[in-house]
Amino acid sequence: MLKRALAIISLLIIGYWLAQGLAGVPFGEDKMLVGQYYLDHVKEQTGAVNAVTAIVVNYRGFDTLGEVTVLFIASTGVGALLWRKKRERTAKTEGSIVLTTGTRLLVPFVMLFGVYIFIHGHLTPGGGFPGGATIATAFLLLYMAFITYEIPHKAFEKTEGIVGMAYVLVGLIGLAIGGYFLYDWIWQDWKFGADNIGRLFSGGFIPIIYTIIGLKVGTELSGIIDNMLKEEVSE
Amino acid sequence: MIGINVYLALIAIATLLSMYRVFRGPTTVDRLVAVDIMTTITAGLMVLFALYYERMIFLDVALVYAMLAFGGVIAFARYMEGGL
Amino acid sequence: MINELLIILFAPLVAGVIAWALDIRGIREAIGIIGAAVPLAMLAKLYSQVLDGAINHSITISGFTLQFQLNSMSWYFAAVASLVGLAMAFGMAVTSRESYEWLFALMSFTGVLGVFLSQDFVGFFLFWELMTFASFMMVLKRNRHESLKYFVLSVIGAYAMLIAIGMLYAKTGALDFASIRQALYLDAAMGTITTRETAIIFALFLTAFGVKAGAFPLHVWAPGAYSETDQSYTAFFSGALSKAGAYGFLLLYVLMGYKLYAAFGTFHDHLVFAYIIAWIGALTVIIASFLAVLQEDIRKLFAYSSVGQVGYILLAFGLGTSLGFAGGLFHVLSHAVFKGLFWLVTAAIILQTGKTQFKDMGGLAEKMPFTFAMGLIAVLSLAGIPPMAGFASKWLIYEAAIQAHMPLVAGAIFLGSALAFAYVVRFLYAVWFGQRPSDLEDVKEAPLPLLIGMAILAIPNIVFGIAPGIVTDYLNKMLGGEVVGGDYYKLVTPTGTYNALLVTVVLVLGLAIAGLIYIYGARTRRIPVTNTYQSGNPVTEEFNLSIRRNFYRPLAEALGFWLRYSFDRFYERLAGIAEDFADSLRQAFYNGNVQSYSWYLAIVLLILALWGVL
Amino acid sequence: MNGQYASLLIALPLISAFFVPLIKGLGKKAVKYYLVAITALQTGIAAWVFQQVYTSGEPIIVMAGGWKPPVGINLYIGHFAALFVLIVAAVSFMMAVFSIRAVEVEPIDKYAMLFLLLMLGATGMIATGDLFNLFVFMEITSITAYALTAYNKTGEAAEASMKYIILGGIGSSFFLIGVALIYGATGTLNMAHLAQLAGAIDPTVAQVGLALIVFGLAVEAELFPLNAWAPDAYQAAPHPITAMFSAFVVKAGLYAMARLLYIMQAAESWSSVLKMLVIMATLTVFVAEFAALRQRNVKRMIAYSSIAQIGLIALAFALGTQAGVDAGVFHMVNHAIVKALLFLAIGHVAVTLGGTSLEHFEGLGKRMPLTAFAITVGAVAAVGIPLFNVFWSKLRILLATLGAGYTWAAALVLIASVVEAVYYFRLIHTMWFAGEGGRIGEGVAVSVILLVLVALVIVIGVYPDYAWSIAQKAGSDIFNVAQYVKNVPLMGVGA
Amino acid sequence: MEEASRASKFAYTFIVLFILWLVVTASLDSQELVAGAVISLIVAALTHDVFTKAGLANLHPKRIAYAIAYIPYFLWAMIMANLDVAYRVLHPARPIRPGIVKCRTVLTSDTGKLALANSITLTPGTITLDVDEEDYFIHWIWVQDDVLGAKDDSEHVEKASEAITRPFEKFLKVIFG
Amino acid sequence: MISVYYFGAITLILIGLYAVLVKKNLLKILIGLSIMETGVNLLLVSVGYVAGKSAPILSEGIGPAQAVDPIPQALVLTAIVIGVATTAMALSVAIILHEKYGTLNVEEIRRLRG
Amino acid sequence: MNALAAIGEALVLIGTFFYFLSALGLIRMPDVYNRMQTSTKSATLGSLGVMVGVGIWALGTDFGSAAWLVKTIAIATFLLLTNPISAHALIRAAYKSGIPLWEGSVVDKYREHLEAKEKVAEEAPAEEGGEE
Ligand code: NA
Ligand code: NA
Repeated sequence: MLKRALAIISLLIIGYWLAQGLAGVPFGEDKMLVGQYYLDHVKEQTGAVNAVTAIVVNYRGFDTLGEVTVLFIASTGVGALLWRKKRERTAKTEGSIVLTTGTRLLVPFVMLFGVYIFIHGHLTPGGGFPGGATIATAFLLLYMAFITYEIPHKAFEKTEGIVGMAYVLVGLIGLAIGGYFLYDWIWQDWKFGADNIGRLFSGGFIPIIYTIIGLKVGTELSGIIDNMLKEEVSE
Repeated sequence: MIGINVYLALIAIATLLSMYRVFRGPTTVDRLVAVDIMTTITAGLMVLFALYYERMIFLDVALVYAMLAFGGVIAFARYMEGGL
Repeated sequence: MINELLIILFAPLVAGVIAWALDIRGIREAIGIIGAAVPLAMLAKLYSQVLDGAINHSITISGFTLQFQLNSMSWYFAAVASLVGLAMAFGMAVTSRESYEWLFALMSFTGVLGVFLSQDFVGFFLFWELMTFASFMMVLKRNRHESLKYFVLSVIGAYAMLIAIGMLYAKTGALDFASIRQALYLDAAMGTITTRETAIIFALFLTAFGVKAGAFPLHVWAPGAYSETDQSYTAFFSGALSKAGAYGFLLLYVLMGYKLYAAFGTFHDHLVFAYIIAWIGALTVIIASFLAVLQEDIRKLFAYSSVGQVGYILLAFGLGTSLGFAGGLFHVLSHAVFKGLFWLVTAAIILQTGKTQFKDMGGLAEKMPFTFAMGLIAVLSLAGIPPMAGFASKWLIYEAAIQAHMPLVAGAIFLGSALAFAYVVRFLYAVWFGQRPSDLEDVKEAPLPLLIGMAILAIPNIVFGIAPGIVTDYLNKMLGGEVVGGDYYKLVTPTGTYNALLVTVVLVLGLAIAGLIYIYGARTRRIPVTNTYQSGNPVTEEFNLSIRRNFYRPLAEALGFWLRYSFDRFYERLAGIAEDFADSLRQAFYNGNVQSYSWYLAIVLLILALWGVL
Repeated sequence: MNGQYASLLIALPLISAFFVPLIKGLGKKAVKYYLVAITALQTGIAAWVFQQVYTSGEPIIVMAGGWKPPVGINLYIGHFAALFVLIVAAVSFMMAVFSIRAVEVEPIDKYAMLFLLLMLGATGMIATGDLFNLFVFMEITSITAYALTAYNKTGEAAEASMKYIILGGIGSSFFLIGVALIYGATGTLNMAHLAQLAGAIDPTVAQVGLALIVFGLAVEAELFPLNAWAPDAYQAAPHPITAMFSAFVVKAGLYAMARLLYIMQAAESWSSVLKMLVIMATLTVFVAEFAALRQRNVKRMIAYSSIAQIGLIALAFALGTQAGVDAGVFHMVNHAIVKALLFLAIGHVAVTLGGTSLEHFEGLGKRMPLTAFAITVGAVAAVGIPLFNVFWSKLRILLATLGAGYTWAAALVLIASVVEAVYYFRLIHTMWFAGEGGRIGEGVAVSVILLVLVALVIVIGVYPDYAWSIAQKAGSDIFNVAQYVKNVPLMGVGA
Repeated sequence: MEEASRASKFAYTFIVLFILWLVVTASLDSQELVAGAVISLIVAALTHDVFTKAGLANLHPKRIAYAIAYIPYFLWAMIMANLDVAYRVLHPARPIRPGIVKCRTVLTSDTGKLALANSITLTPGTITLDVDEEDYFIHWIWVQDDVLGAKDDSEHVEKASEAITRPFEKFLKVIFG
Repeated sequence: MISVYYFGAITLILIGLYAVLVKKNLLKILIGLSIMETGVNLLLVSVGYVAGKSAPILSEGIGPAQAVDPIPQALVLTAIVIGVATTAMALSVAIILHEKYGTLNVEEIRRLRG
Repeated sequence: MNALAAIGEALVLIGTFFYFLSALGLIRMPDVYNRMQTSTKSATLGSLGVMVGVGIWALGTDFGSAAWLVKTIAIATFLLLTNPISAHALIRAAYKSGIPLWEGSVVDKYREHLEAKEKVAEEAPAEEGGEE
């Protein structure tokens, strides 16, 4: 009880302190500096209308490469930690026909929508991560509905690796062509899609990278789900 | 024109009531049901926001949200049912 | 081109590394001895040059400029150390069995030389640490507990010095002696360094040098460390390393003397800071001498004796007069040669008998005549019996104390001498004379290299005893004036005259008498030792007061009250408390509960918040 | 060659990590040798970058996507980064070699991936010139570290990892709040740009933001009392990983802290943040050394020692003087070598003899003389004995500390050093003068690495000038913010 | 129902997905159409086996016509259901008499059963608790008197099915079989 | 005067931290961490909000002058993924812990100490 | 203000009202089964109203297009398909996790069904054993 009281008092003081700091960063006021630059130049410099996407994939490409890496680490790490000689699902109850049938019907659509999300990343609020997460949701549903379901592990792992390499390769191609790692030669050199900004085939290499990320995130999250749902069984 | 405030008020009340059930329980499934309702309401709210901000692209967000929430609720429900 | 100073400095170390790496018996000894001989040879070669003017050399390492200088003072100390070092090498050729010892012994040799030659604090500290570390490694091998005691105290001293250096550096911006000296000289007038800061620096330096010199109450490491290593090495350890501490006290005068005077002033016409040093020396002399008397182990006896003898040096330096310095400096030499000699003799005894306790010995004079002769020279010198070097230096110190009007200090010298006499007599009788235990019948004379080592140290005892003027002449040059008058054989001070030559003549007679005592005395005293002091009481181990066993027990009982207060035990307690503290700290803080750990984070945030909010 | 190729430092570990799933079919051995090959290649690239930077004297500014800062994220590979990236790569290479012998727990392919990504994370943290990108690389590093800490899958490993995750999670969250505040106050994330704008930040925002950022990084940099995760993680992680933690992972956090501190130099309340850090750093040294004193588990003991040394570096950085920063960098280098040596040797003992408790070290001098010798050199160096590398940097740090007027800090550090000497020498005594045993084969590869590290310790100890001149250059890289800002080709944005 | 050929299933899946793509993008931009076709092809290739058993047979005009007719019918039922719910929620006495009843369906296809279950769940006071072969277990908020008064199990099933499943089955039987 | 969003963000952060400081169950602590992360993310986006401006997607009539700051949104995307990754790691560690210690009470998971 | 907008707004109003009802049901009903009865349906219908309402309303604005309606209907349809599935999964979870029916419940055919099944399952292994 004392501990709780102490915690609350401490936290209130810390909160007050944070609030004091935040008071110097007034809410809703324009504090943009670099942000405004992005808004002013995003279309002409990247061919994307979604400034967030342009920042994520293009201007701050290193962040995103890192982000992809983080998820890869999680997938690898979970795989490493939960690795056992033999592991199986241990769910006891079968999904009812309502769930299994619903899943059958939904899975293609969920996947399609996942792809839609990452393909349109430069135009809509989507992107590789929500897209990938949506795809993983399709696999999650399969796991939930069918207690014996398993993703094709080898294929998934290889996909993970290959698309990851593809991302880095895209960056290295940029280095070779434009002299900079992650240089968007599709937009900068080719000006591909310059005449139809706002339509699907635009945005330089953003859709390519988002496709890569989408696939990667989808496979990784699915792999994590797979790992989490299995338990060691004695042989 | 009744104005956005009425909808928002209704939605806010609904959310608060659901929140009450989330905290109150008493069973885990009760909380889950409340969460499920909240996600549905939130999806509606997102659609409303799309209209309010006059951005159609926000509709996609609502759909993604609905999908992810569905997956989550199913997973929890299956967990409660007897392990995953 | 390799500078001569660097050769002096690093010849031992390089030899040590080679000897260690080769590790071939015979060759390693040869290399070791050569390495140890090089400094002495080079110093001899540079003797006249040094008298003409200092030899300088500096190297820049890691952004620090290390300045070395061979001037009259550093030459003197280096020469003393090198002499003992060479003797040590000869001794070790017999007593040491592992290349490990060669490495560290010679490393400490380099360390000592570095301390004497450095003209800046970085080099000084570097070599100081090297010397400490190497000597520690020599002890670690035999006895972990004693070595750690030594090391911890040494390191505390070294770090105290480091803080003092840092403070000086922060105040003066310099690390080299010349600049610091200059800056402090100027500061004495301006007083930007407060008295408090000066006091702290002074205290830190006192601690640093006091530990190394074995000054009371920081001497507690010495008995253990001196005895728990190869005794040939102890010759160097006690003969040369402890001089680094003494040298430090001199350095205090050189660098800070004026500032210290300005900061603390005088007390009864005596410099306050010097007064402190003098009393530290006097206390060290008395306490260490008392304790030496009470020892039952040869090594322990000489260990305490060493502590006491260095006390003389400090006492002399603490007098703050030219004559005091001369006496102290002379005693640096004498103590090095007679105590080095003692240790080599001890090494020989232990090597040949395997014993260290008085109770296990006796009658060795017959079996090891040359060693005995050497031991006798050492005894005479230590006890301050003319015409040995030890007498000359003690006499000078005594004269200086009288001249400085410090009768109490002079009394300490006197008392110290009396006690020294008491314990050397015991050594003389218990080891060399009297009945020989049956298991010592097969003891042989010490091997030749060891004897050479002894000879190297015995000769100066006699030469500088008969002709102390050689030394005082040099010291006069060093101190820049006619501090001690007279000629080669005669020392003249404002209060007295000592004619060594005359005394030598007397001594010849004395020696003859000693010879008679030896020849006849040893034969007529063939009675069971245990019967000697029976006095009608049943003989029990406890009250068995022979010269070999508990000889000074009544003294110990008389001093019982004081002996209960042991700084040694005090430090041990302190160390124990520190370890317990460490344990509790560890268990309490790193308690394994991640929630506690989260609380630590929250508390830090809270502190940050409070500090921000308030 | 184009300096932009320095981006290979990031690209290579990434692409090779992604490649592992494709070769895992070739077996455990193949994966391990692959790891060695990649880290060797990375070392080569790092050496090339090092050579470029140190011969030209100019930093390499890698601009991802070709965007000039602050619009794009730039890597700033100046004297410090060039040096440290090389250390990261070289230590990784050594530990990759050691892993061949030391790591048997499955799945090796995942181990190899995580290993490479740990190296990547630290490299990125050191190289990046962007505040948020730093966060990303920091998370890469720490999440990899979480995974690797638990890699052995024992209860202890999981426990250690759990502690690491919870404390690291709190730290990174608050770090991010700090980033949000600083960003909100300046509108930029580029470090050089931030340095320019720092003076104009509202004092309260600057104080809260900077304090939070330092707080977050201090968790990573294991400063007292935020370091409770560290001994456990060090103890539980696979031996090669422990060496990497100590040699560069934690240091990357420490560097980041120093870099941001000096970047924000112009902010008000800067000096009070420094004071806070001095206190924390000093306590880190003090507490850690005492905690190591009676350890029976040698790996844990060395872990505490490592923490203490990190505290010493932090202290040097927190002094706010050029002398301090230079000394800190120098100590970083020395400590990296010594701790790589010690953890490698101790791991080697553990792998060979089956444990790291003190009993395993009895008679080590007779059983594994070379390893024992290496540990001895490492220990003697760590204590700060002259003619060994650490002496110079420790001395520099102490002089700098005293020079900055923190006498109490120096005194506490020195007291702690006495304690350090005691436990290290006890260990030495245990190895050489206690216990018996017959000789055991020590393995060529590990022995060679140990000898190389020993040689480095002694060479720098005897001839520190080169290392010191490098440390000085690297130190000014951190300290001289004006030069840093000048080196970054900032483009004008906004009005 | 017979399991359809692979090609048929694939074609059916592709068509459905492409239509969904059109709906989701809500655009007739040529670029979207091209991308949609490609993506639908890929997703269909991966999922057609999961998605359908009947394949193109599902696109029989009669089925589609019934499906279209079912929409208003169902929506109406659903609105009624909600008014009923509103009544129960808002009524101060909270008039409920819940229980789990058992119905039997004539539907055979999985999709049909799903549609029935969902329809039941969304309409008057009923939620499908479980489906076991042809048996539906339904939580009913107001168990009707005749069901409650049933003499035996078969009468119970008959009465319950009458009240709950029959109204939908008329359509669903045609649409899904 | 601080906005409701800031207030909400801080509240979430504090609630999360409270859970970490008080709850004994590891899963609850991890949930606390997640809540904290959510709060931080909310804070981050809130910082970029500009009153009266719309999402920084320059279509449907929104120009550079009508959009809010895009940077915080980009950052939050990354931060969210990082949070997910951390949570995934934490959960697998929790699984091992449960396997080895048979409990998720953090007071009982303390073999490593001192 | 045009007709489409008005219809749309009306639908939105109805939809949000059903949201409110749904949440109210969560509070008012005595146990989890009955809570589900009242809230799932209302929430789904509410969403239908809100979403389609928004679609129609958008048609009546200057920025709106048919795409709005198509998309909103798509979302509504998705919810119409998934909400009953989640409701089903939840009520099944409630039952299988052992939450008892409300004390006022009048019949439980499912329990009988499960018990019968269990009996069969208990006998089955014995038979198998006999055959082998
Ligand atoms: Na998400
Ligand atoms: Na739902």
